[in-house]
Amino acid sequence: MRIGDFKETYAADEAVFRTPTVRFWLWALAAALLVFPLLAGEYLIYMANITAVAVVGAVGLNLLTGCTGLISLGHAGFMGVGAYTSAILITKFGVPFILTLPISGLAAALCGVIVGAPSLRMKGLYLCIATLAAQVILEFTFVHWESLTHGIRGLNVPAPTLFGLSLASGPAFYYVIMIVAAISVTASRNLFRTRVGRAFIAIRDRDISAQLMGINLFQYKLYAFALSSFFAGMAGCLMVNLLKVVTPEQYPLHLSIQYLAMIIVGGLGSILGSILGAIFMTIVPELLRSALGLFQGLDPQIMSYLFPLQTVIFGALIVGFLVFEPHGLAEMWRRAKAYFRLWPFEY
Amino acid sequence: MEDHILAVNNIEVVYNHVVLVLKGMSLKVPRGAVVALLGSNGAGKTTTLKAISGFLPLENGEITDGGVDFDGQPLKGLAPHQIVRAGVFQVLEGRRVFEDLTVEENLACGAYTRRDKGGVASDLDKCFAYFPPLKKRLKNLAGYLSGGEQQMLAISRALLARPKLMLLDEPSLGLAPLLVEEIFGIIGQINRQEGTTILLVEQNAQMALSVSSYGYIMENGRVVMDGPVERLLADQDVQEFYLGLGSGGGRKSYHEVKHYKRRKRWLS
Amino acid sequence: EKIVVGAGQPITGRFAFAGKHINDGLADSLALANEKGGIAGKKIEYIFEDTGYDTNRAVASFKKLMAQHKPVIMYGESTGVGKAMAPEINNTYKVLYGSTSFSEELADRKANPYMIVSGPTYAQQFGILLKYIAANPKKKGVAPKVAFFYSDTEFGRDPIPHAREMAKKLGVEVVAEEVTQVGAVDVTSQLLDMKRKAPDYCIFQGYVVAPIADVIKGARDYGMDTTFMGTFWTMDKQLLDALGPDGEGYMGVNPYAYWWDEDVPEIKAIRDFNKRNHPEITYRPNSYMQGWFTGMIFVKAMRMCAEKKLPITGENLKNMVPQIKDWDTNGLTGKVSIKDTNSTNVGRVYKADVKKGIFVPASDWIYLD
Amino acid sequence: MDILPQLIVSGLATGGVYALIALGFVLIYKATHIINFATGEFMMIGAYFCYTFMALAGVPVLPAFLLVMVCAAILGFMVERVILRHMLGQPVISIIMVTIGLSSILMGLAEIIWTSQFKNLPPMFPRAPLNLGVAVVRSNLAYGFIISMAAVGAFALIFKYAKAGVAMRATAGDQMAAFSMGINVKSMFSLAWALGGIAAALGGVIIGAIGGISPTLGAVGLKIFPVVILGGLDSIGGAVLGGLIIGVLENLAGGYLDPFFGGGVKEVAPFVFMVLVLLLKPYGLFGKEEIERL
Amino acid sequence: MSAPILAVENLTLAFGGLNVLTDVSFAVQPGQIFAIIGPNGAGKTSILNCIGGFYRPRQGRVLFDGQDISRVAPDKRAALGLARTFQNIALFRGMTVLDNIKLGRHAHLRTGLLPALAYWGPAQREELELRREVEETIIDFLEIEHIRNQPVASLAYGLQKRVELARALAMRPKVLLMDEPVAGMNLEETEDMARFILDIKEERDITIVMIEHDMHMIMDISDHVVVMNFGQKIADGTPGEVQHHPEVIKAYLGEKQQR
Ligand SMILES: Nc1ncnc2c1ncn2[C@@H]1O[C@H](COP(=O)(O)OP(=O)(O)OP(=O)(O)O)[C@@H](O)[C@H]1O
Ligand SMILES: Nc1ncnc2c1ncn2[C@@H]1O[C@H](COP(=O)(O)OP(=O)(O)OP(=O)(O)O)[C@@H](O)[C@H]1O
Ligand SMILES: [Mg+2]
Ligand SMILES: [Mg+2]
Repeated sequence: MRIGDFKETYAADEAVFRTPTVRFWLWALAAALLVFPLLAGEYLIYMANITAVAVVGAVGLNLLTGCTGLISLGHAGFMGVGAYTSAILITKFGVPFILTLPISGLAAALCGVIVGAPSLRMKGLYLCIATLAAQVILEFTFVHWESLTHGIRGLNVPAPTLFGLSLASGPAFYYVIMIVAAISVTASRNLFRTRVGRAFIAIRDRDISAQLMGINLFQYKLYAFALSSFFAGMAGCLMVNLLKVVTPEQYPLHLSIQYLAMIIVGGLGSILGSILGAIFMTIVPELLRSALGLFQGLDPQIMSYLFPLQTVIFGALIVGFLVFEPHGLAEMWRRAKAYFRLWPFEY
Repeated sequence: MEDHILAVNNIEVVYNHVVLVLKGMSLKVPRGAVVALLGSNGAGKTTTLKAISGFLPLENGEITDGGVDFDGQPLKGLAPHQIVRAGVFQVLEGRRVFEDLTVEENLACGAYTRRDKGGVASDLDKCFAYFPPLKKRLKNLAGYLSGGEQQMLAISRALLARPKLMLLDEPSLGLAPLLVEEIFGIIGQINRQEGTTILLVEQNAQMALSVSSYGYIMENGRVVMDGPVERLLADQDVQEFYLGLGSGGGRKSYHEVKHYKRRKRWLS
Repeated sequence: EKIVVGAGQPITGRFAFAGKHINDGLADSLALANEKGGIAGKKIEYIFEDTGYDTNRAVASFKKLMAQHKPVIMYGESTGVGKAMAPEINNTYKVLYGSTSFSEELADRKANPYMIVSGPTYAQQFGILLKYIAANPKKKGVAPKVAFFYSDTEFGRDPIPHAREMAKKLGVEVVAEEVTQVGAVDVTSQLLDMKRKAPDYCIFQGYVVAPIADVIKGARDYGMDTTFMGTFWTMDKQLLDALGPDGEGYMGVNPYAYWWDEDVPEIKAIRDFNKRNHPEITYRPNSYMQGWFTGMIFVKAMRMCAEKKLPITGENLKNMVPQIKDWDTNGLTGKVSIKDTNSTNVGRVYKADVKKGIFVPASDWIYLD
Repeated sequence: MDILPQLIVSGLATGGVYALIALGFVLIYKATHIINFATGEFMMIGAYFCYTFMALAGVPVLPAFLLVMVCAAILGFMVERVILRHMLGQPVISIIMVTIGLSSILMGLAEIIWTSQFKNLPPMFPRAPLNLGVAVVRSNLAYGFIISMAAVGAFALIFKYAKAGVAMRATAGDQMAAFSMGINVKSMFSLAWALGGIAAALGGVIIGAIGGISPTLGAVGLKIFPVVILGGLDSIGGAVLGGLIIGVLENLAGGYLDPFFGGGVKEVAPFVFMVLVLLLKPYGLFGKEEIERL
Repeated sequence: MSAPILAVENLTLAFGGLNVLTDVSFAVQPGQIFAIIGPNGAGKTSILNCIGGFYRPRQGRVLFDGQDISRVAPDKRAALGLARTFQNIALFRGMTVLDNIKLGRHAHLRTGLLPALAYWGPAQREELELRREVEETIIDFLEIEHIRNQPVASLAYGLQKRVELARALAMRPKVLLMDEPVAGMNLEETEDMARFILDIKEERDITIVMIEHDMHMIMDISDHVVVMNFGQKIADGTPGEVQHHPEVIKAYLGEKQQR
């Protein structure tokens, strides 16, 4: 139990992880992530992989939507741009996987900037629907720019290698993904300790007065779009190299919506929320499915009526969450922590 | 016994189940009178009005003790729109006009509960007589009106509802001196001509007391002082802390304000 | 001891209309094999999960089933999943893999030796139809004109490049290609374009019901006399119900016999099985037959292994597939010989009998070479 | 035959149906400022109601339509009561997400109740196409258009002349102030959702009559976004005009551009057009500019 | 007379058919407390909006420190040294008091996007320096230490106004534009605010342009007053002068104010 902690310097007060306890848990988490693939099987590693990719994507979307207040329905499209960039560079130009990672990010960022350019004039829902248009147009492009994307059949990529080492196995690629995820999280955490992050939040809260405070709205909205789609592009690149195939149908509007759900269920504008949301949205459907697997013995006839229940339960979970805990998992986590910190002196 | 149209009896109000804001607040408003409710920022004046008009549940507040009687009937359990229909109309703090409706539509909302078309039309003419600028801007969006024009609109809406009791929350907020004078003049006029009872919450104590017959002073969730206006005006503390008069009786200058000055807290 | 067959089925989501029946068919077919004593005394255990027609989930489900149950055969939902799993199936898992997809790519034995398509691929289905068209021109001596009408999806576009080539080879002229979204509301622009080009035949691909019924009715309204044709998914009873009297003349290719073909021995077996195990069932659609037939192929491969006294492993099963020759499927399909692709390249052209609301054969089994 | 008039006429007919669905969306937006991403699913459920009454219970067309409207109103009402009322005052995006969750629930329920099999509505309109001389309009579209326009007209009248119209808009603007006017805010919300539900359900029935119904019918709902954005989110007239424009535009793109791009243009054209319009007019053709003051 | 630090020349502004400002000119001398008064809707806030760049006047110029800034973007004007508080509080409600104040310094900080992501070297040093300065020169001055880590949304009205002032001070302004700083405040809070304004002028050499309806305060602390009515300037002079200007009395003050 801690009574309170007093800081002697401003530097200590500005630190991200302010107490030894927090730092201890962080190291423990890092160690756990490190040994995880040695203990887990293929399936769990795969789940960890797609969850971590989702974390990268969700952190990106939260920068734009949660922190800067620009709702985007085009996130999956930007992920697709990243995925295709990586696949094309690898298959047509033989670029090593690791180099395609930043390039995919940049390609997606470029698209993000183009989509974001009108954001100075378009506001709120109008902008949101414009990003929906971007999603539709990007999907169309993936299908119809056949010379580059192979149309609807998509592109297959070989197993990625790093400095001659094969990353084909789940565990090897797992470390790559985890490192990217860790960097993404740290970088966006840093962002909010500086003027750039503050400017994002100011724009979300009240963009016109932000401008009168000296923030160049156009520049910062573009920054937000660029950064967010940069993360999306990297997530797409990781995804294509994980699945080793990219097709237009992998990046539909539905996926954009899923990412939105992640950051909302997790907590808008919270980095911890992005992480929790990504975990929730990836793991929960899987758990629901496993739960239904318990009925495996039943007649397939009856089971097939049970399955749509997943869709209902999943929808109900999202709705229930927002009705009962509108600030998301991050807020629940904060309250739980506060409770334990004061324990046993709760009042 | 005097005829009271409104009686607030010893109410306690809690926000979010934790913050106790009113701690045994009571007041009475005689039928046909103008009563002023004064008090420093955060004393709970607005909360008192909301407790009367039934808005507390909208802000996660509730009356945990005591009750409000209007016209002899308890208001407990009525939804806000039913309280309006019963004849209590609140002009909200900060005007709260419907920004993306036109002035005309805003006025129509004021008359929403009324069925008599003719009566509304003649009341509308009265509003234009009280507030000529409104007539010119009937088709404009209310959001583009200046602060004073919005306040006029807010009071006009109340007039059009023809309530028995009008609750006014800081009508002078942000208004030019001349307009403040006018508005208070009109408040007095409405009270006299239409016979509307008015409960007035104000920061501008001087003005408020000039139109009222009785006053309450709130501090920290309860009434610390009340009485007929003449008595309040004569009180030393009221003079210093609400009317800004120096010890000599004249107004003191802001240049003379000390960095460390005496801060008044009524002991209660 | 048991032989495990695993499946990730699209029981919910966009493909649920078929996924549910495919799952039933596959489960029943394997159950019947068990009733008959299983494979060399071993029972088959069928374990399935719902994948919701979502690649990420399907891959997860695949890995989970492999880790938990070590199946020798897997069944999966879409072409996309097949492609995503291909490298790992080839290198790591080495299981025989069937799927709902009739995609050409998955039937390519060189690239995907473990994968099998349980019917002719879409391209082959187009081949069968084009062959029929070439043999039945509307006007004697004039090259027949066809239109392709397909959805802007993987499913819709899959056979088109092949179909174009095949048409050229067979002397059939492709005069129009119309593309729509799956649930398109208004197809007037496509209809008008077709009207201008006046094809003798029009082949649908990549739809289930919408907008086919609407196109056919519209063609009647605009006074066109094109004969409309479909491939596997559009050859079910529900389309005839949607068309009503406008269904007159509709035809298409189906690799399997129908539920109402009671004189076909395998259909009789299917109906018997259902009467015993699911007495409430009155009809089983096309996709059930697909699932059932997939089960038959799996059992066939397992039996072949058993006959050769080989252990039943994915590796061995995959080697059996190309050896299937002149396999009599009891009339459910024509005689099956697996040739250069891992698919069955036989189907039949059926046409609508509007009065009875069923499809009746318009040709014998047509084999491609 | 010249296809241009034909494309325009059938585009207008389809556009009328889009307008009706968009109206369901706009009604809810106007009164509650909620973006209903479940509009498509309301359509889908509406179509299934119709199927249930007509195909399963054998109710004739007109009573069936009435029943559908009643059921749709109840559905809208319930959704508002049970779910959205709790979301008052939450950020837009959370509310958007709730409607997305809602769409998932409705879709799952439809699969459970009516299964994922395709269903067909019994024929409800005379089969013969309407011949306008320059163009032939197919019967489903023609009657769909007529029903849509009638419904749109009725809603517009309700909004324009009934006090409820102004009250609904007031409610959307500032709930507490609306209460203070004596407006029963909660019943305004219920009313808006019930009306929105009816409009969407009617649209769903028309679309279901054209192409058959399945739980994924709601995907058409996506089309309403270009429509309402063009028209401006809160304008009834805008929704109608937006619907007609998008209907025609789609058909022209389909007729003249599809052959060059290998198909699919018909589907993206509305979105491309919408973006172009937004670049010139950031609030759509008829949308009101948001009031921004300091 | 020295050169004006801020001047507007012939400002004209209209929305649709509505003339909001007509040919307004005035000049503010360095070190003044300069008041703009006038009836509601006279166009006072609109003048500040034109000076700050939120409105583009139809005609006329804004001169700041001798430079014509009419074509300069609002954010650049802020960087030049124009700070502002708002009539209806415009704090960033999702941020703490401290972050709101730090945000004021935005235009004077240098950290770019990439250094921000790394939070390394200069980026970190800049933030720590900012924190120290904000604490020592602003938070301390305005006596808001106790609330520095609270989210602004939960603060009482008077404190929010004070945080807004703090944020404006963090912008290192040469001229501070204040729109109704004491509206809605009680006497005590008004006295505090008056004291702060005088201190800012006297100790920090910041010129203040202020809109206010509280006549006592205007008369007591301002050096120069401009009176607006219907978008036009109707008087310009010392408080004493305008107080007795007949047009001002008629349009704005009313008879009672004249004692
Ligand atoms: N919705 C709410 N939730 C929690 N606390 C509230 C809420 N509304 C008001 N309060 C608190 O209740 C107290 C009284 O507020 P109230 O608005 O009634 O004061 P007031 O006398 O009207 O002040 P002012 O002069 O500033 O208008 C304040 O401390 C305020 O912070
Ligand atoms: N963006 C705008 N669009 C249309 N009209 C506007 C706009 N901004 C201001 N106005 C109008 O210009 C006039 C002047 O407004 P302004 O806000 O400058 O007044 P003000 O002098 O600050 O009044 P107050 O003392 O009430 O704040 C008002 O009539 C207002 O309706
Ligand atoms: Mg108050
Ligand atoms: Mg103003």
